Amino acid sequence: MNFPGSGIIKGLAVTARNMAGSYIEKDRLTTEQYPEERPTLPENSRSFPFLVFDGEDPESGMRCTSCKICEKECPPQCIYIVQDRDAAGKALKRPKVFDIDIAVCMSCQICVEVCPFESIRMDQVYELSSYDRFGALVLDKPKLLKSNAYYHGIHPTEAAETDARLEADRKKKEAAAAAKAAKVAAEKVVKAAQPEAQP
Amino acid sequence: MTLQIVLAISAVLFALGLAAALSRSNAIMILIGIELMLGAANLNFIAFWRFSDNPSDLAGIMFAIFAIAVAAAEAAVGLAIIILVHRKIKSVEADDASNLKG
Amino acid sequence: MNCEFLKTFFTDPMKLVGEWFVILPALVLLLSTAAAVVVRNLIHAALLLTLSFIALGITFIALGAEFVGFVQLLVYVGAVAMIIVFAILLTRPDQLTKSGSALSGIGPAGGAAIGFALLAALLTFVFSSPMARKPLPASVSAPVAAIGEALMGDYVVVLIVIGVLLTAALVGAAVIAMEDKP
Amino acid sequence: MMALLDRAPVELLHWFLGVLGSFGVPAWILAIISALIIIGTIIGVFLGLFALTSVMERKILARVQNRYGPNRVGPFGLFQPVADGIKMITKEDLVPRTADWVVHLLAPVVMMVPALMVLAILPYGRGMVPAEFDAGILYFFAVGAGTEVAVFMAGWASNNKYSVLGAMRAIAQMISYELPLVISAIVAAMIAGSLSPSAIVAAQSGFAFGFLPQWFAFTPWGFAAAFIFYICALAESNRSPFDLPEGESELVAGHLTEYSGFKYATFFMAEYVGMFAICGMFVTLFLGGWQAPLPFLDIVPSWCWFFGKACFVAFTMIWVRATVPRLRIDHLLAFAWKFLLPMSFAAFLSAAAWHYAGRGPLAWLTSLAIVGIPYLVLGTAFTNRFAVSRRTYQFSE
Repeated sequence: MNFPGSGIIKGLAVTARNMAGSYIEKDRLTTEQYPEERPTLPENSRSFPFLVFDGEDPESGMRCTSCKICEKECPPQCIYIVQDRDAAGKALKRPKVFDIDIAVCMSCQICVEVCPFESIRMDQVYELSSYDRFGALVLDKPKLLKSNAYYHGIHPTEAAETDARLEADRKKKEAAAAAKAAKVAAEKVVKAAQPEAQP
Repeated sequence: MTLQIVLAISAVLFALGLAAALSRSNAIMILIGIELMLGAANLNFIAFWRFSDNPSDLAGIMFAIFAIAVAAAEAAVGLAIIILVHRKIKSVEADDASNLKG
Repeated sequence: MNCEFLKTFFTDPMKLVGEWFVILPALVLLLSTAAAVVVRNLIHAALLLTLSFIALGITFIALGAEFVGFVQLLVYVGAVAMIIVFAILLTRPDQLTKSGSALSGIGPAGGAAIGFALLAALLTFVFSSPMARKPLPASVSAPVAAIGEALMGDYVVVLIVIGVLLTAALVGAAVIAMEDKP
Repeated sequence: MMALLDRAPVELLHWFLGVLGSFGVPAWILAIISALIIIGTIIGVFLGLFALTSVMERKILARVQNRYGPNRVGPFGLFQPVADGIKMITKEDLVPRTADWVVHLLAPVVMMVPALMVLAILPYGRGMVPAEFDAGILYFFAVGAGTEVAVFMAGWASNNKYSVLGAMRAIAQMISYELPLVISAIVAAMIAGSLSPSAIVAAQSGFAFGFLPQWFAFTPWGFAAAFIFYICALAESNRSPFDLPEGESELVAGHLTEYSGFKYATFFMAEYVGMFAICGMFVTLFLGGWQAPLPFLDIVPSWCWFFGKACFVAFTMIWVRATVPRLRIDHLLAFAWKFLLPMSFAAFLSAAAWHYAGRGPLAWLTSLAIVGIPYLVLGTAFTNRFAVSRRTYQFSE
């Protein structure tokens, strides 16, 4: 049927179908009722960096060694690190202060890529808005440190890869140490054997 | 209330319309003055109908209705002419449109 | 304010309302018209004129001519006032330099003088005529059906002529105001 | 019982006045009180309907677009108008420095007054007409003409080019669409033989074959006139697809650009009340007013039918808004003058033919032919004219 005005009637039918359909088929409604319904974030979504620690205690399990590579690489320079020193003034391999200004951070993930110790990683938290610019948007060490288990919770694949790599590194190191130890032991054995060979 | 009051009102209205038509040089204001005078005339028609002895004779009302229709036509054509004149001579002053050549 | 007025007010207020129902819109009518004539700003003049058209329509209704009053409102407020406003906007009043000046040879004072002279003459006749002192007859009304029958009966020729006139005016106005095709 | 419910508003008013009268209140004060109660009730009902429509419109539009719409304030979002009202009232009321502030202030008032005044003549139910005028239809359109003045005042006083352009467009649109609107209303008045709304409703009473309501919309000429009236009603109340005076893509918000706060709310309210008034007029003229659609449904109070039908017409307006895109201004005016006006004349002639052919089967055929043939001819011409083709830029030089 094609008479003047038939196009409008077809259009009205389409809108009516959509309106009735939205009450019958729930799939049509794609809106998320946000505060009640939380979005399931894709695994690779990222917001701001955090620091991973191993084990239970944040201080002792901290992977960060205060090498400051991330601080140098950060394009907007939002990372601020002060190395910790012991009573004698000798530098320790851990940060005393580690601040990230997430108001400045642009979530570029360069810090994650350059970190040699797999310590800094991207978080998925998103409800960070606040009226307190410096209290809430500059994250200090206690707020940044999150456990490896949390990391596994948010990025399972990436965390497994990291753990595997760390494990491989550790094994390699152990193997190297073992080889070294074996070499030393062998040398010792050789040294010990020589006097016997030369009576 | 007597017929005098209504007639006086209509006289004042007519005088105001005449004053507007004569003392303003803007062609639109002249047209407005003419409309006011027509309104005053209509008021008289209605008043005479209202105060007549035979209200079932609707001549007054008929005159008013036809006068309104004529006034509407007059306003439409008049304003169309004013717009045309404005387009030609860029003025709506009645004095400026004194040239016979369009 | 006399006692007679107060007495009427408390016993039969509708009688007074009936009179004031005519006089009040008439006062609005005269005041707004006077303002429209005097005011410099053309748009204000047009808006005040609209108010006076409305007041005139209400005066008609108050006088019992309901139908004419509604026609007045419909035609004048809905159409005439709007095309006046349109004409003012299309001719751009802010560019008019001489607004407020009068026709050559008469002048504002002259126009006002002629108006006053006419008013004086009219009022003299109105107040001296014995016919005009006629009191208000009992409430009359013009039923719409009677008006319709009169329009289609006694006045049918006039109606047709008016119809032709309006059509001619419509076409004529459109042709006059039409843009000249190059 | 049902008859009592039908008369309930009137009976309640009479009972109240009777109680007052027994205290010795003079008759003329009673008359004034009665008028005030009626005015208050009507304004209250229509403002309530406005509040309901403003939220239902958003919900329906949302559902058409597969969204939820407002559902946060109160159950199902029904208290959204309250939140909107609080927002509107607490917003700063801005007046541009170069605006003509008196006219700027008066414009919303002038807009609101006719919108409320036209409610006086609608027959809301059996014997429920606030003001019985002999020329009620004429009153409706005469008073309704006041909105044009308000739109012009708003647009010009804002001293903003978008406002002036929007106002000029709105006035051109309203004047153009008023003609077919009035003519199609006159068609109904002509067949009913009266300009009084209650007489027009009475003329649509009764049922053919015992179940078919004899509403004017169910005759060929009546359907054509109702169709024209409906389109013109959309244009008169500045609703989509004829909302281009407020077309935000080209004119910001038209004549409402410089309005905020309570003045804007007044405009908004007036527009919705005006829309409901014209829906009520549509129901009165073509959908049988307060009469039930089927004989056995007569037990439902008549005023329920009136408001139900008006709400249904308002719903279809929202539905059309959700469907049809906005017209271009030259198409809009061409549509009014070259399609609707000839069609309304055709409906007029068709109604005359219906009357003189005896309102029987022959009348059906002739009146159908008189409206059908012009519709097909004009409609085809217009479809071809509006068909999307190569873009031409008429004003490019």
